[in-house]
Amino acid sequence: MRTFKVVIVMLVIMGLLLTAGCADTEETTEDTESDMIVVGIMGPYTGGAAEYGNAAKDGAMLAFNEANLSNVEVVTEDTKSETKEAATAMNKMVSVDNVQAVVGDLISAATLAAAPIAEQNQVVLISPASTSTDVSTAGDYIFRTIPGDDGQGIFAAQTLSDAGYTKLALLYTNDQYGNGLATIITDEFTELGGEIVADETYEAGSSDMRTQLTKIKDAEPEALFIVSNTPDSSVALLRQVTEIGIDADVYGSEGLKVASILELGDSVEGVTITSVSPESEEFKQKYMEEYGVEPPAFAAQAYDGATAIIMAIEGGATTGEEIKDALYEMEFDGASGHIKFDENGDVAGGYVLVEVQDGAFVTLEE
Amino acid sequence: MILSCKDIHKSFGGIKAIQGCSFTVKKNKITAIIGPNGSGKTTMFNVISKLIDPDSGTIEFDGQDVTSLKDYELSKLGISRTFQDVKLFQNLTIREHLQIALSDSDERLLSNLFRTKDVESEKIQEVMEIVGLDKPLETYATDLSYGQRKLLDLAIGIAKPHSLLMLDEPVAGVNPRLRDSIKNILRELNNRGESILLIEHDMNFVMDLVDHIFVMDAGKVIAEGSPEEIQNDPYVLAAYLGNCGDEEEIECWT
Amino acid sequence: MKNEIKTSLGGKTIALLAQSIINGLITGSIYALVASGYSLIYSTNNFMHFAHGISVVAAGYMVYWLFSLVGIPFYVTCIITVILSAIFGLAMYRLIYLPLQKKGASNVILLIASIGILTFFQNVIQIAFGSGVKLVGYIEVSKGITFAGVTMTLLQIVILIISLIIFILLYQFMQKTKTGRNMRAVSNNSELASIVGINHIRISDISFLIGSALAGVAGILVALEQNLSPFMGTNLMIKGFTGAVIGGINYVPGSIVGSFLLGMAENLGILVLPSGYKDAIAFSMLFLFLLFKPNGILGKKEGRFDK
Amino acid sequence: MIISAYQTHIFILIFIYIILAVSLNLALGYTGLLNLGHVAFFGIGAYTSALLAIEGLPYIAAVIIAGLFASVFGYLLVKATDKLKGDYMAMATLGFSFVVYSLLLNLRDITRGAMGIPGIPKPSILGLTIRTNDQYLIFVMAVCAISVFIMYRMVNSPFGKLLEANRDNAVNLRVLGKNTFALKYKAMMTSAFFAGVSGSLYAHYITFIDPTSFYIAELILILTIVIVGGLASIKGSIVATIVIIYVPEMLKMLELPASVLGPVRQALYAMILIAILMIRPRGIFGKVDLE
Repeated sequence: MRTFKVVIVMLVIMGLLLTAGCADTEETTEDTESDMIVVGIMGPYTGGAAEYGNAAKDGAMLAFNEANLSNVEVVTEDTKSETKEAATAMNKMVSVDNVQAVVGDLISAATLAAAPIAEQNQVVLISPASTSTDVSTAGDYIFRTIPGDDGQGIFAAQTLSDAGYTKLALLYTNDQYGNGLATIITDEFTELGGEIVADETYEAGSSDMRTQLTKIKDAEPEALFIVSNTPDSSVALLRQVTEIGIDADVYGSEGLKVASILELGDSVEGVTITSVSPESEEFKQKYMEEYGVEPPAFAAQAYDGATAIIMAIEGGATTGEEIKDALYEMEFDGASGHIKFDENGDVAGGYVLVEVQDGAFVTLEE
Repeated sequence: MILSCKDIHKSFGGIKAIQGCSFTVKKNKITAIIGPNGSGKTTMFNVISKLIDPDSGTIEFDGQDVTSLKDYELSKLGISRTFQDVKLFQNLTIREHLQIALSDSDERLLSNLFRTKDVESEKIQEVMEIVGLDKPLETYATDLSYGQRKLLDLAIGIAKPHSLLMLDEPVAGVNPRLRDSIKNILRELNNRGESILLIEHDMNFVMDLVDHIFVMDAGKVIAEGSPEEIQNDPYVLAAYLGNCGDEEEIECWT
Repeated sequence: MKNEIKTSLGGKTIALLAQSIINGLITGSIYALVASGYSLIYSTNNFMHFAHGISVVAAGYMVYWLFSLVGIPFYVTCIITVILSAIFGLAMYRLIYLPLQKKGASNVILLIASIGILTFFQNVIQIAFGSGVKLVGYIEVSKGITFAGVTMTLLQIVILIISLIIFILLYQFMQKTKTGRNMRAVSNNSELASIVGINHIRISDISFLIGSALAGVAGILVALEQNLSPFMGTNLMIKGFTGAVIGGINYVPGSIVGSFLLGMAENLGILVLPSGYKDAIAFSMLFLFLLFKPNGILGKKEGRFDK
Repeated sequence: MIISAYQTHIFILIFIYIILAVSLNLALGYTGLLNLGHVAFFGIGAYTSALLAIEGLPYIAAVIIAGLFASVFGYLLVKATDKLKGDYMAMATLGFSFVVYSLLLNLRDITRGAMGIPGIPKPSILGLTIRTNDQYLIFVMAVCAISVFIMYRMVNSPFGKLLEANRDNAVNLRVLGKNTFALKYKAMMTSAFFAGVSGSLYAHYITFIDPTSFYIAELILILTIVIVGGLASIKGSIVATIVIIYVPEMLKMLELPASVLGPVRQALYAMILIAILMIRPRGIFGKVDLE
């Protein structure tokens, strides 16, 4: 008997919540009747990757504010870098807000969790930062404005090899991004005749890598390549590189390009980052005007993702499907470089080297 | 002979709680262990019911060496015991307590999934009448008074299938009226043929109840015999009662 | 030249080993600062105060705010921070834990409440200071001092010395003062302690005050040695907790020893194993210690049922 | 379908977490095992089922093996921690969660480590493939109903009373001739089995898993559900699952400036949690206390 009561209580509560939910959807359907196209932005705004998440959100918002389309409404969702939260946020935006396209998520795991939902509901998902090779094959509606790990990995290996290094040490975060990129660099660099003399990892978000660095120092590499995607770890480890006294030249991936590391002052001078092609001067100006800081990593990519959606809408697309079709057709020079989506929704992207000079990120000319 | 302990030793760290304790309990008799606090009575009880493993010595129950058995295995062989500080199952009802005591099949997970629970009600009624606990069966243990809990604990001990009933200070802290009725219950049980072993430090309570007494001190049995023999044993009197002055000799043990 | 200095030692060099031991000591001292306050609070209150991690983070941000933003002299900042941390800890006890205890909440409930507090303040800090990494910048980052092949920064030496001084003071306090003895009495046997007239709430007050003041010191040193982000509290707490358990969570000197041991084990362990196993080493130690030596290295015997 | 896809998604999560919470309550609330390793069973179930299904095993087999595999770990955990007192058992099982997480992360050959497992197939039962979320909702609802019913019968059976007796006073129960170790491992294995099943449901629903899905955040979530609902109350766990999963979603309906939206919501959530505990320190339907 008590089970029965429990079930009844449960159903009543669910019924109530259900009506609340339906009321919400009705409202949004009214919105669509008035020709509003809803676009979402999602990413980690709390948790270890929040700094990147907020940068990407700012970048995308910049594009929407500029375009100022009367028929576009923007909603944001926090995904805390968690896969379940990403799936929930995606579902919420799809059915409550009735979005047609979303800029997000950053972490590959979150993008991969949200992708099936976007795909099934015919909603475009453009990630500004997920570089996992798995994202390429996640579906027709899944795009990204950042080239995949293979692109950056090959570029990094090539650069290091061209610079004449033969002994390379790798230090990377033990997550999807770090492992993915490290594997490709290792393969490529050994193919080019180099040797990986140290292969060390650390937990994302940890701030003590001294022994990893000690092992690296002991291996006497000519260059050290760092893959990091949480700012606190980036700062901590660059600092410890100096403190431990590693003589090797320090290189790093995209994730190191975050304003916080500049606060380390002299010790990060000369750190070289393999960055996807730099944001255009124009974008840099706009971003600095709006937010008062240099655009951090992924801001330009998010801006371009948003721009691509805006262009599709301006071209008359109103549904996710139409936006998707428009995206495969379009080609433009965005803030992060030339954007043309291939059949996987990936961009080719160009890479450049960015060096820290006099406390600022300076793009090196090819 | 239902129970016999031979040369039990047990120490905790440096403290020797039991040092070579031996005694036997006869069938259909009430046997008491008396002795001052700290003499090792309760430790001995815990050793017999295997809550504590002895360092050395053997325990025989019903002619079988049970020294190496686990506590619950021994209990299944037919030892039932109560505790001095009654700790029941706070969140269970009287009925559930007695069902647990009576049932021998409730440990099976799958076969119990769809069983209705009300099977032992006759036996439950019977035990409740024996101990004279006049409370609705659905009362939770937390809602009972101390005396009622003592009775429920006794009822559980009786309900559990057993051939030896071990009671750890059954009347500690209860009022005189309840004390008398517990004494009567024990007599009644003995008349039905129960073998009972009890710990008590109140000599008056055991003198006209039990058949045989063991006196323990400092982890050893120092004397044994019928109540009369113990009362008149000069060794016991001299060594223990004598120390306490002339009056209130027995009370000083409490 | 370099190759001459190196002496082979199972494929590793002595310099590498020595440096790793030093790394272990530095890591251990940070863990120990977190663990000592944590286990002080645990020993007298017997519940897991996971919000201790946020006391450390809050102290770090306080330094950042007072010193880097407001511009109060550094030593004054430190004093204010330690005092405010102590008050912060006391407030948590008085406003959250004590009312819950008075309503008969069990220790598990208090654990959940402490996680709630941790989450709340993490987010408040993020709202106030943003999600970015903050550096206090009191000390310029530079290459450490190399001595006999081992590199250490001045700050790290200072941290080690400060931790040692604090641990000695703490030990003296626990052993020599009346309050300290009362605290030990409560942690040994709280029932008996209340029978002999020790006021449990007062002892808890003091343990939260001192424990959180220690968190304040830890926060200052973490802010100087590493950097600040709103979400670092969880990580610090997990490692501090692990160190405390290994050494004996109920006994402050034990938890300090355990933390150093943990720091050493992590750093020496990854000389042999791939560095991805760093956390795995810590957690396996935690698990194995609880199974086979639940009272830790120095803790009092109480983790297991007596048999 | 009459409900929106978002509602469907939330309901699916709720049903999955009901199984998870009720099964934790079985060990924690009813049996008195302070188990903070439940999230590890959840993860073991998810990984086992996902990997087997990708290998081509039928879904039914995968989910059952996932449950059984988790319950083997349940047995080992009880066996290992049997002699530990409450708090220490809590810490040891917390350590177990951490160890399992580290293993999922580092056994790359089996689990793909941090890369996670994408493209987990949707379940297919007796030739019927579950494609849409609406179908999945019906499926999890059925599994949830069966699981909760079994656990409900269990705690109300004579066996269940023994579990509660064990929580209240294990020594007393042993002198009544009950093998408390057997009781504990049976309870823990059942608990772990259902945690494994819910892990499988989770993996095949989200279709992507990685080790971070089975770490502290998740552990805190399920522990919170059980505590807020009340120990030894299945009803409490069900209601609390709905509340705890719904509150953050409700907070999403708040109009907040985008710059502080994440942290403000989480701070509010933490406040609501503390408030519930302050008002009802034993949880919404809890009567029972652990030592």
